[in-house]
Amino acid sequence: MINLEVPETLATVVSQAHRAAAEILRPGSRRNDRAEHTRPPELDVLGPLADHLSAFGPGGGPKPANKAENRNGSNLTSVLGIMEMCWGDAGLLLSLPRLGLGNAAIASVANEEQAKRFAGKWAAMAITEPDCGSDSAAIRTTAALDGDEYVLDGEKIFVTSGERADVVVVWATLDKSKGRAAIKSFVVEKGTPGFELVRLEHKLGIRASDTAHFRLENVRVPRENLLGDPEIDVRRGFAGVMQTFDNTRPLVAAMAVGVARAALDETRRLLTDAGLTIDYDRAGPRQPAAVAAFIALEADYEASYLLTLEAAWMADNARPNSLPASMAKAKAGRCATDITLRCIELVGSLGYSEDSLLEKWARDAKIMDIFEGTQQVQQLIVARRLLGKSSTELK
Amino acid sequence: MINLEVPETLATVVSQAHRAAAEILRPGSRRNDRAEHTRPPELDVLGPLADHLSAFGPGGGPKPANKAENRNGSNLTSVLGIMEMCWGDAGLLLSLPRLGLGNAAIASVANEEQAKRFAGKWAAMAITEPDCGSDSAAIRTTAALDGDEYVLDGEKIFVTSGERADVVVVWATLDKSKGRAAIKSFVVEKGTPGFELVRLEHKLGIRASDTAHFRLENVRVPRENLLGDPEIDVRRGFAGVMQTFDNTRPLVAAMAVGVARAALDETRRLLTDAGLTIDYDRAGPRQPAAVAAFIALEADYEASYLLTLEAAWMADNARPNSLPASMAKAKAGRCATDITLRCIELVGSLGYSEDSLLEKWARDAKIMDIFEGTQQVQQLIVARRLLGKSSTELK
Amino acid sequence: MAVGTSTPGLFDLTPTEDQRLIRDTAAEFAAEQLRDRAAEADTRHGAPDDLVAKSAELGLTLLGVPEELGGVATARAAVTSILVTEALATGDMGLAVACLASAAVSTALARWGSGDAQATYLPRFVGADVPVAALAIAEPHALADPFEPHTVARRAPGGFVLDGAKSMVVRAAQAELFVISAHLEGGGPALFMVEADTSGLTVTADPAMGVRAAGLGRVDLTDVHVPETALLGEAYAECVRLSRLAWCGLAVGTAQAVLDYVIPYVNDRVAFGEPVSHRQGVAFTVADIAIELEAMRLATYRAAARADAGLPFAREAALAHRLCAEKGMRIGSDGVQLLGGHGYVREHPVERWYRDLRAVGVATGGVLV
Amino acid sequence: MAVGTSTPGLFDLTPTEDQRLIRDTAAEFAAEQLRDRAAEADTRHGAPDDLVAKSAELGLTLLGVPEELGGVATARAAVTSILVTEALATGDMGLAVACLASAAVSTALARWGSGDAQATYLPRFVGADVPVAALAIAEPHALADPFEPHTVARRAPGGFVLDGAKSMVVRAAQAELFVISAHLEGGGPALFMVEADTSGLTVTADPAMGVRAAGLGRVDLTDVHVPETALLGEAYAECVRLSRLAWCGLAVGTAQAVLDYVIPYVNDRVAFGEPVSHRQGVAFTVADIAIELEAMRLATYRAAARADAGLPFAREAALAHRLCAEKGMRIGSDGVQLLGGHGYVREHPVERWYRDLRAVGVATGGVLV
Repeated sequence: MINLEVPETLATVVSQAHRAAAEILRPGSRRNDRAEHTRPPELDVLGPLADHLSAFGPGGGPKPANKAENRNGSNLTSVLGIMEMCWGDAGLLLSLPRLGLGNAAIASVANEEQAKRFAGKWAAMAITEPDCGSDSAAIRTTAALDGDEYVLDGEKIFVTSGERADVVVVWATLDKSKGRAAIKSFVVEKGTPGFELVRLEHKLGIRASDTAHFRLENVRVPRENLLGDPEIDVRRGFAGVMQTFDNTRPLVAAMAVGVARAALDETRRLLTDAGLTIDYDRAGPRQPAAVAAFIALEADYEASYLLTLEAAWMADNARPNSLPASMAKAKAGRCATDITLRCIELVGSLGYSEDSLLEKWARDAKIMDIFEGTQQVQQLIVARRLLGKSSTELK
Repeated sequence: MINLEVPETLATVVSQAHRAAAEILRPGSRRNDRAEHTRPPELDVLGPLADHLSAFGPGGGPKPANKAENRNGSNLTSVLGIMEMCWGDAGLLLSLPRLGLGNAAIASVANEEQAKRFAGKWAAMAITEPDCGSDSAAIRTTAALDGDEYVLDGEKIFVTSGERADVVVVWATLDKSKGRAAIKSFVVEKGTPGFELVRLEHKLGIRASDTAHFRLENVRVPRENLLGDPEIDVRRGFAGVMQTFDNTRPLVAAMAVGVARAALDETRRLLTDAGLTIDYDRAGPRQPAAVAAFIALEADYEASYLLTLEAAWMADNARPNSLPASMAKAKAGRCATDITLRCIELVGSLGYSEDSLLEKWARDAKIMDIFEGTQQVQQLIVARRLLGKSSTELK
Repeated sequence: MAVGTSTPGLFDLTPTEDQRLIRDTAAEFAAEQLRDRAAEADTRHGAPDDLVAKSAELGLTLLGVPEELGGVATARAAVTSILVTEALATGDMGLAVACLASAAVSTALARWGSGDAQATYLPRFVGADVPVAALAIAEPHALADPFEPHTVARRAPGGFVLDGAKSMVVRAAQAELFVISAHLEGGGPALFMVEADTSGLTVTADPAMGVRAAGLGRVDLTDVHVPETALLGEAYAECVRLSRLAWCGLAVGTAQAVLDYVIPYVNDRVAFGEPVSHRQGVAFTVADIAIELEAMRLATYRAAARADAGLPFAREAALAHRLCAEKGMRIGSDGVQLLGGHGYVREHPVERWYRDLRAVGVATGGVLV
Repeated sequence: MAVGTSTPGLFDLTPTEDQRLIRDTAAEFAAEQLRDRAAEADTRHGAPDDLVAKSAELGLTLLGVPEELGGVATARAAVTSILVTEALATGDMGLAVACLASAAVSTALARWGSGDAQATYLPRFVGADVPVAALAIAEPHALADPFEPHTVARRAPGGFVLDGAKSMVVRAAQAELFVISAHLEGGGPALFMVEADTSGLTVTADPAMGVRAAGLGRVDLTDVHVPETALLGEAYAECVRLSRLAWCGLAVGTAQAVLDYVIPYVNDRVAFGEPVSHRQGVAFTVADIAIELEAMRLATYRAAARADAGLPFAREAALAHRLCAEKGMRIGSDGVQLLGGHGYVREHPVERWYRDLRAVGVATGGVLV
């Protein structure tokens, strides 16, 4: 039966996440934003919470026993939890120990031995290189088998939590001539000789989260640190990696939704304090411009929110969700930027000042439309599916 | 000295055009919209006016004697006149005798003998074919020299004023293998054997204007009816034809501006009658939503209007205006659609009814973003110029 | 916005078996009957009677009427009605509105009518020969607000006297019965049943930009007397919300038609040696249509499901309506744009969808879920 | 909108020789001095004094001051000021605002100051050692409207008493003199000169999202006494319009910087074997930046030229401001998007332009043309 409300069964998790967001994440938002590259003190408290949340992570939890049965499982729980946490602070959410993208990758493609060996490690993910953005097939970092070890050489940028994580999952190619199929991911322990932190980035937003730039020179890792299948299978080699993205896109969409809601909640408070009433029934040309604008922004929020829930719900019910995942990411990514920027304008100079968090959210939001596949990448994925086109036809 | 006002020297022409629009074009708008495919009775009155206007047509009038001297010439006059006329009725403006696109083409590329021979003829333009839209290089209509005549074969659609005009300027290729350079334009007199009107289109808007679909079977025209150079010059063959577009794009932009202004004027009247005040200084979040929306639409109107004047002014001053012409067409085309559609929504059901012309203008406006190069074609032209890309690099 | 409100039920996007059945039947009717006859009905400014009669066989007027009153509803049926409305609109919005007009009145009667009114009127709506009827809320003046109708109802001996004018009244010329909104003096806005042959009521054709197959008309009321029982119960705001939601359903169905039409078109159409769908400008437009459409649909379903569950839904209905009006219109405009010049001529239905989709931002009344 | 208002002059987009000269000088200063020092000033939340001093050598404070008062203006100089403002902003918006702050006050004094006020203050502004000064209009409360300041001025013996707070005050900590807007009891909004060391006036740093190099601060006024001569003449609305126009100039210059930066970037950046500029998604974004930018510029010039010609310009200033606030912000956002992840880090200036361009929609005061 069609119902788009959060079920009672998840209410507790959601309200716990909201409480953590309100009581732990939000209060330090401005401090952590100003103290870029300083480890947020909240991380110590958040470690245990993160471990609790990771039990609900995407791909985690039991699978549906019966295909016909409707499930509200770990994916839905994750996106709801993330929305609340990012309502608190997106930078801190991204810094949560052991909830890194690398952990998602390990969860998706590690074998049993690896899963056990890396359990409890905080894993960052290193994909992007100075000269490759969305084009992961252009990866130049190489991995060469030498005895029982792979030797990695290359350069990686935009590694979220790269400094704070215990290990980094590094994408590298076994053979540049074989394209995407030859790209594998390798777990590199921090402190491995030749694995050098070049710098931390100064960023527009999400400054509580560290973003690292690494150089790999003759970095040797045990051959058992290659995640998944070491063979180059041209037919399906890349599938495992892309699978990770199908799982993580709804999470990023959820982050965007959380930030957008933070801005809307604060703007609503300021508008109503200033004497305006948000009357949904009377929405029309005679109401104050700020109210009409607010409702239009809230409509885009609602769209982003529901697309995100849909993508997670489909994953919970073992339906292919690549299309809705990209739809959610595309819509939520662009709307979070629009909404947070417009909220500042509605409020005025007060919203532009560091006295308010509105300006921070407009800086944080912009990354949601960029990382884990830009707006353009999501549009390509959606368009290719709808039009039945390959990546060589629709580039 | 920077000044973006209409000069006194053109005030008379503009006010004449406005009077004609208000007294002749506008009153019959609804009648002509309903009576699609019927010759609007206004055309008889408008013939002489059109001849008067054509003296000011693009490319017409004296050239600047001195490059440094600032000129407000025939191009500026044309766009200002067209804005007023389309404020009256865009469909009728498009139906003005002897002001067809074909006339513009003849004015641009005809030799002296041709100019004389076709003087006073109303010339439509036939470019598009059932399987070619923006891609004029894909033209399949052929022209083969046979003795002193060219033999034309093919099919042409979207010929504005095709039924009412005296002659049709038909684009055809002398040699399909030679691409754009082999495309030439031929003047075909109505009544030439084999030149058959297949049908008139039923359209979303601009219904006062007839849009014809022709078939050409073994149509023989004198070889002197080929406009311009009969040689296939691969280096510059297409330039003459494209030149026509540089001249006509600002005119279409002006049409869009005129329709948009009609909608804004009417909406302003309705809003103020309903008790709202358009206060430009107090534009802000507390004013009524309809006023804020109106001012936002008017800003887009102002943008379209000024870009159009700029493109015309540059042509008057013999500066390359392909970039501003496409900018004006892109902006005015999309804004006219947005503005007219939004005006209906601001006004409500009254604006949706045939009792108001607002709904008609939203139908008329849409063609402005399509003909003479769609929005996408204009964006391509602008982007290629800015980025320094060829049409094979940026497709 | 506090933490999302919870309900006992799980999040679920699956219609019930019954809903699927009636939706599929409606979709079939739309594809087989409505689509082909849409162009002619648009030109004629009216729906063919036989088509509306055939649509009645789908049981449209029963959907919002409880079993005990002769209908089929076992509970509130906004979701079911939305699914049916959406399915019909994939065929044609104007014809869908014509087919659904009487159901708006039967639903209003069943929900808010007095026992007397239900006894008088409902039997015919649940019978074999459904009367033509229309829910009239919109008004023909600028900036009309459904919550401040200019049409007024004064109390008079034995009932009320109505004066004013209504616009966008569906099948106005054929209707036997109207449900009309008016400002009740000393109260607020309210709904009144008015029979078409009541003295002082006149109907004029009022063709509009789109939804022309619905045969829109204007109803003028001059000193129109109606009895006490003409007043429908206290649910004005709910009626406006549910009517706006019905327009959302129409927008979703029509936008779906646009998407389904443009996909093969841009794949088939070749320019510069390739299908035009190989260009990002075209492909991204198609992607955005699909994204906004899916969001319109989800927002509409959410509001309807909340209405059915008895939860507050003013916010959700307003947000769904904002999305459907704005993005729906953009989808209509992009549909034409994707076809270029071909989109501008009646040979293809996209020009009609452009005209129809503008209605969503201006219409209230006519349809109801 | 009747037929366009006519003026004797011809339509012309060519600056005068004098305008071209000063604009080019400003552009050179922007390219050679401002751009390189922008990132550090942004981080430090303040402009280097030497840089501001150097900018004074351009004669910025003379532009709006007539020759007879020691300036260079032979007529109203809104267009000239816009050209200079735009040119400086191509270097950096925050530093441009810092450099232009004192000029806003000298222009206000020259235009609306009494003879007394001009005699007291202007000589230093047209001298070698220009004092730091700021025009303060914005206020730190939600939905602030410059035409309804919450700061109030009461008449008191010998002058006025001011109470309230001002936000986004440029170089607030260094300023010696403020021109402050307040609601004059029994009148409307008005401007008052207040010296920084007046008792009851306190300054707090108030860093914001962007224009950080301008050293924005908050000024609180508690029972601040100023003399009769502190009141500037009757031109409040004009001042607000001309300040908004100055922000338009800043937006145009900054947006131009974005365009000039992204074009080589997207041409150089290779993905999937080709420059990313070969993709319509990228190329059309660049095209739209250029189109909207050109329109922002023309609308700003038109309003400024009308102001100089003594024509009404409230409408044109409002439309230019709407364009510059909205499209300017979109250009800032698209600039970051075109660089992808690289746009999000401070290595490239686009993230700063994103932050700066949001100011245009919220700021009034600080700059003036």
